[in-house]
Amino acid sequence: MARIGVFICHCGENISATVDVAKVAEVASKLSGVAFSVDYKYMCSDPGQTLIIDAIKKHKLTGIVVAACSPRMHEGTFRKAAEKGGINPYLCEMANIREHCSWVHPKSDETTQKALDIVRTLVAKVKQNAPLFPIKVPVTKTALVIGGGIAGIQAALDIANAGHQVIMVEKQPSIGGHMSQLSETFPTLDCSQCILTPRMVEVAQHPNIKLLTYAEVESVTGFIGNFDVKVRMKAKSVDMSKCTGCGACWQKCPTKKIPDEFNEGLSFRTAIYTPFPQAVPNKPVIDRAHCSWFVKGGKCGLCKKICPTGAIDYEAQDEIIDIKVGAIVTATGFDLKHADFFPEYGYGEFKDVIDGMQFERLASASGPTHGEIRRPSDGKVPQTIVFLACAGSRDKAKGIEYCSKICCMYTTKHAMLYKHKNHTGKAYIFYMDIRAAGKNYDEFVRRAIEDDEVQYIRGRVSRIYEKNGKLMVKGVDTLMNSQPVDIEADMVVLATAVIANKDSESLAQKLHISYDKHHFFAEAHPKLKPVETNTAGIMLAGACQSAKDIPETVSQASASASKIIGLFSSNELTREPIVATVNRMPPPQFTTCTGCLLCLEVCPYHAIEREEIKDRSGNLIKVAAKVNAGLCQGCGTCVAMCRNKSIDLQGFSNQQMLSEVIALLNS
Amino acid sequence: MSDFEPKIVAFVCNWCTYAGADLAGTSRIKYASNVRVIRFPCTGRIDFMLLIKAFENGADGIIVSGCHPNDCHYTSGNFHARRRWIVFRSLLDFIGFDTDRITFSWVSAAEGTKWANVVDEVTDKVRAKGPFTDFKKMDFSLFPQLEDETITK
Amino acid sequence: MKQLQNKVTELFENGTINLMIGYKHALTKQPVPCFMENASQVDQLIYTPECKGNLAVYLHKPEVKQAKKVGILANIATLRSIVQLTSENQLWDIEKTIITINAQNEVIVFASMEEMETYVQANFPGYTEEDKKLLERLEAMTREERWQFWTEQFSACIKCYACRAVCPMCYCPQCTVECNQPQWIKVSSGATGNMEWHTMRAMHLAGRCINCGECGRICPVGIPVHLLTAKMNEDVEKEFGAKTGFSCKSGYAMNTFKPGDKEEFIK
Amino acid sequence: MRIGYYPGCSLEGSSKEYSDSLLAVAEKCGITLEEIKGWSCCGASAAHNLNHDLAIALPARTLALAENQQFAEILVPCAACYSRLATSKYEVTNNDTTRKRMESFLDLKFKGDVQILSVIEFLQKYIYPVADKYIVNKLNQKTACYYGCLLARPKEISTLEHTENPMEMEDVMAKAGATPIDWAFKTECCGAGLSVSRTDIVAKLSGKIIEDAADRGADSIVVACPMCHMNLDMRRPEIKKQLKKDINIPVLFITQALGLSMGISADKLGLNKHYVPTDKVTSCIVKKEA
Repeated sequence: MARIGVFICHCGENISATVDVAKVAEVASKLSGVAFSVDYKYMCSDPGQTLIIDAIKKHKLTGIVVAACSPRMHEGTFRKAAEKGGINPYLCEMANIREHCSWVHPKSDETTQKALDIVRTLVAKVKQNAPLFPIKVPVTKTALVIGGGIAGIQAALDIANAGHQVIMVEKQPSIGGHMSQLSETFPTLDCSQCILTPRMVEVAQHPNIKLLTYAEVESVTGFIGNFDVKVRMKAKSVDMSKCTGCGACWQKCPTKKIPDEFNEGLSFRTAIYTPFPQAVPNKPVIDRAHCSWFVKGGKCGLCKKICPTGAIDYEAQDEIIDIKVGAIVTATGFDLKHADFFPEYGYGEFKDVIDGMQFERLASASGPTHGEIRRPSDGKVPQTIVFLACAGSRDKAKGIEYCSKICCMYTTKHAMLYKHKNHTGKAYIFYMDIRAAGKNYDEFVRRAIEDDEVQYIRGRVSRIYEKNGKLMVKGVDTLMNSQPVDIEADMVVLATAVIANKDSESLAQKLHISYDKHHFFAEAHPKLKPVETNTAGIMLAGACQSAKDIPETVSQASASASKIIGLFSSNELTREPIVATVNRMPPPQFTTCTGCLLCLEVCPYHAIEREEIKDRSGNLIKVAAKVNAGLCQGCGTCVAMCRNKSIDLQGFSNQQMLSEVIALLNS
Repeated sequence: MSDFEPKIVAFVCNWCTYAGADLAGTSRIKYASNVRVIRFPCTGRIDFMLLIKAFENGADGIIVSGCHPNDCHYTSGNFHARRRWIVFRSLLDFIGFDTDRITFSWVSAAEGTKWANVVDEVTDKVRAKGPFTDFKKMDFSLFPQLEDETITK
Repeated sequence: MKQLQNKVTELFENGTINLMIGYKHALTKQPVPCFMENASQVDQLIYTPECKGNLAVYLHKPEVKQAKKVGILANIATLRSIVQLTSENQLWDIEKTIITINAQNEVIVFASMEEMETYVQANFPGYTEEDKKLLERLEAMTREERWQFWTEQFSACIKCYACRAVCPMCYCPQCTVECNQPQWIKVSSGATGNMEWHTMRAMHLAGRCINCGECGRICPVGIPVHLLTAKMNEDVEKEFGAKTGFSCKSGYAMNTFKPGDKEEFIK
Repeated sequence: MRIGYYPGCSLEGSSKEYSDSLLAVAEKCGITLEEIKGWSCCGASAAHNLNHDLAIALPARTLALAENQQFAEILVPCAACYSRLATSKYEVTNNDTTRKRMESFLDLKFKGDVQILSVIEFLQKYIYPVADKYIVNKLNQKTACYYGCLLARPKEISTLEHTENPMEMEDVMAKAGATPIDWAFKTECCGAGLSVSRTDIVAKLSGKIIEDAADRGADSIVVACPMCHMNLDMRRPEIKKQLKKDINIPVLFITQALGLSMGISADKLGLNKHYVPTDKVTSCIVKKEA
């Protein structure tokens, strides 16, 4: 038999001014199952809480209802008091007679009646409450960082410096990502590689970081604190333990005409290669798609002959390794919209129409022109460059409605770098709006306009065509009465849209995280959970979530790292026990669950799994749903959808909710 | 019948509408005292059977309210709920149930005023309709000799 | 008929099946379900346009499951049921050999689920004229008239649950109506409780019912309960573009959503 | 399959040769075009500047008639008419309120299931696949394919692959044995709507088009719009004044060019109706090698 205690709070006069609290206490004492009822001035005060604790002990209460303010305010307080009184904290419910009653209705019998109804409803609920215990999940204190660009590097270093293990997976032969390709960075114009490469080396040398390059995530199972990840180590064809990185192999490799990805196709590389001189690790891999040994079936073999340490291994195979991690940072970066997207701009057809990343390589001291801005077609220094600050972005007709965010700033930087190198040259920028909101950003743009005399033209370009050896840029100047503008240019740079990586969708599916219609990964909440994903334990960093510049990327990476460091700060993860459960019963029934598994789809957290029940000889005899308490967030959508009530939600069970409805309407 | 005061039961989610009703309280916005709130974690948790049970137990009107689309604390519970309500409401209408007695709304944690307005409007609407007796009449339709007054008092 | 019997005999003899579910003539000449365990019983097997019963309901029975290798003579409704049940992860534990007779009176033994799915999609049935008329008639009524209509209907219900027993989609080992912790619906028959039962049944079948109409046909007191599920299906298809019993992989309309789902009643 | 034919006003008057050549090519390929009974003006160039309802209602009327006459597809060769009809269909099928309004104005029901074909889509779908059978001549010249501003725009209604750089006319002309050139002005405006009121603007805009085609060595310009044709062909004296040079590239309708490749006579195709002499075009033609 339930022995419920009811505690009516006056809240000073906040409640007692409109509700007859004494009457509520009196009527409540007569409710079935109520063993004790009292009203008091301030239940949340120390004496108030002591009153509750003593009453629980003295009257051997099995549950309590505190009729006071909103549970969103003091549920925690009174649950702790209940625990101190010696009962399970989840046997305490709050009846909200302040926000929902005394504050919104005048002093009257109706208001007192409403308070009574609320109390009766919660008494009915608490009688059905079961003791609940926080869920403990063990935590593997190793983080997986997917992607070795600046986002991944920052997150990895932060986590590793906090003393935890990190495994970094990078699909390219070297870490560094897009930032390693950049020339100078806005708004300070400091050299990108100068600030990045020390960080790359730090990652490689950090005792807590294990670096897996030329590797990709194959599959992810498990849940927060306990992920099992399979990683594909692509065959490098070079034994990393033997290779010294002397470079003899790639200097002698006869296959020399492969467009160099690092230089965005503006130069060539060999089939055995390191992507760039400062690569980490600075050891080559063989690009099997181009190497004659693989393409022509055993021809050549020069690198093997020449290698002084015998590190070349043509027989190497892809390898799958298993790792266990407790949390994951997804930092897979972005891509740029390419080639045939702009037939009207002649991209891909006119050699001197290039994209922003190609310009970075031209402007970079380590690039194909050693930092001199020379046009790709004939190597001449262009006298007029036109920059298109919005090429594809913010254009519904092109299917990309969003702003790529970084283009305004890097285009300004490009124009500035060009002007610094060619004082007599002319630089024009076509733009839609100048979006320079950031520390020292607008000042940077003003400098380009005022000091470096970059010509900004507000308007879009309809077509680029070649005429008499010049690139004719046809645009409009919307600030000059929409006059058509025709510019004869030597080179055109398109700030093409930032887009999600082409394999982001498949990675999202492996990780069970959501993504938006443009395939950028989705954060758990746009304002309050901007680095978490919907899957607990998986964080986002950098441009894989949305277009971002370096400072923003680094901030988010550090934020992700701090979330993970927080998670790793204890050996176990404690979670609220407000979770769904699938009922279990003795064989042969096992459960009333039909195993239709229609609930798998409904769960926003992928917390419901297929469970196979087998007999002693291992034969599958039943399939049922199973809730992973580590992932469940307790929304209860599956509960309302389950046809035969096989799933229930602890804390908001069917029995509790129906009891509330019935008690509320039957005095 | 003029002094009839309807019983309104509100099924609300914890994160938006419950918080919105809290805000109405902290802002001291006055509204009809006919409403009684039952708190759910999410509109996705609200079983359609509970609505029927409420009417069976004497509710005259029901409010179902949660987070606006795209604002769900659990991302998509309200979207699932919306689908459920679309078919449920159509089914009720098909069996001739007066769906005007159920009001669905989105009330965010910032919309204390909207909450008060929804409660007032629903209370007025249901008060004008009079008590809900369809279920009771239905049960007694097995015994046609009983007159209506004996049932509804 | 001979062709069908020969085919089934062959299936028994080459060990493809050890149980066949089909139809036979009852004494009244009505087709009724029959279960054959060996080739010697095959001569009673018939197939006529009157064979409307949905045999998929038997695929859940433990006796059938024990047989493991099961042949089933399926009309289009049965085929749709099998598709829907497969999408609900239900028939994984039996080996099914599915046989149907097409419009040209040819016997088809489906080689794979995909093949059956293609056949179902090509021969996808609409609502019967009779049901369409009834639905229209009900929709044309005023709300009060509809309430009156269904009140009378539900009052007659004796809660025998024949509608549940005959439905291939009602396969829960324990139905909510039997759930007593808490008890959602009163055990005894009473109009409100009956109404709750039928409303719940319709909701649970929304987006899953394959419109075979068996529940309405079987009702001993003649309540057209199949109209409730038919109405639900009409809604689900109209509002969410989902077809039931159409594809083994197509999802369930009620466990998914679109951010742009349209309604006009949420304020 | 019955294809409805909507000539529109231009093809009945100033651009009769467009209609003649189109019908001749269709006939050659065994395709019958059936004129929509009771069609009316599409309202182009004027209505949409004055009255939005009227601009939707005029084409909607024709669409409803086509539906009633049970055409699954209708061919609308004039680019301006095409744009108006397609726009009207888009508005009416995507907006219930508009549809209801139009139905009440016109007292006609509207399902919105008639497919509207521009001349390019028609050639692509019906002529291109069978053309090899009927083509006997090789045009043997460099030609600039000119789309104008309406055929590929706006994105919402256009079915061409690239709004800003369509290639569909080039495919057809290559089949006819011409060499399509790559040029810069294929989707620029000719000044159509101002043809009568502001010939100076027309001369400037059309002048650039003609000049670029000439600079890139085109022997002919091929168009698919009566307005474009008029401006590029008839306004040469004004263009000459503007450019301060005389450019005499002939301008053909794509159907005329195709007709020539099919061996249809220049007279039947109405080549004699042009201002700029077309000898340059016909003189290049050679017999197709077997």
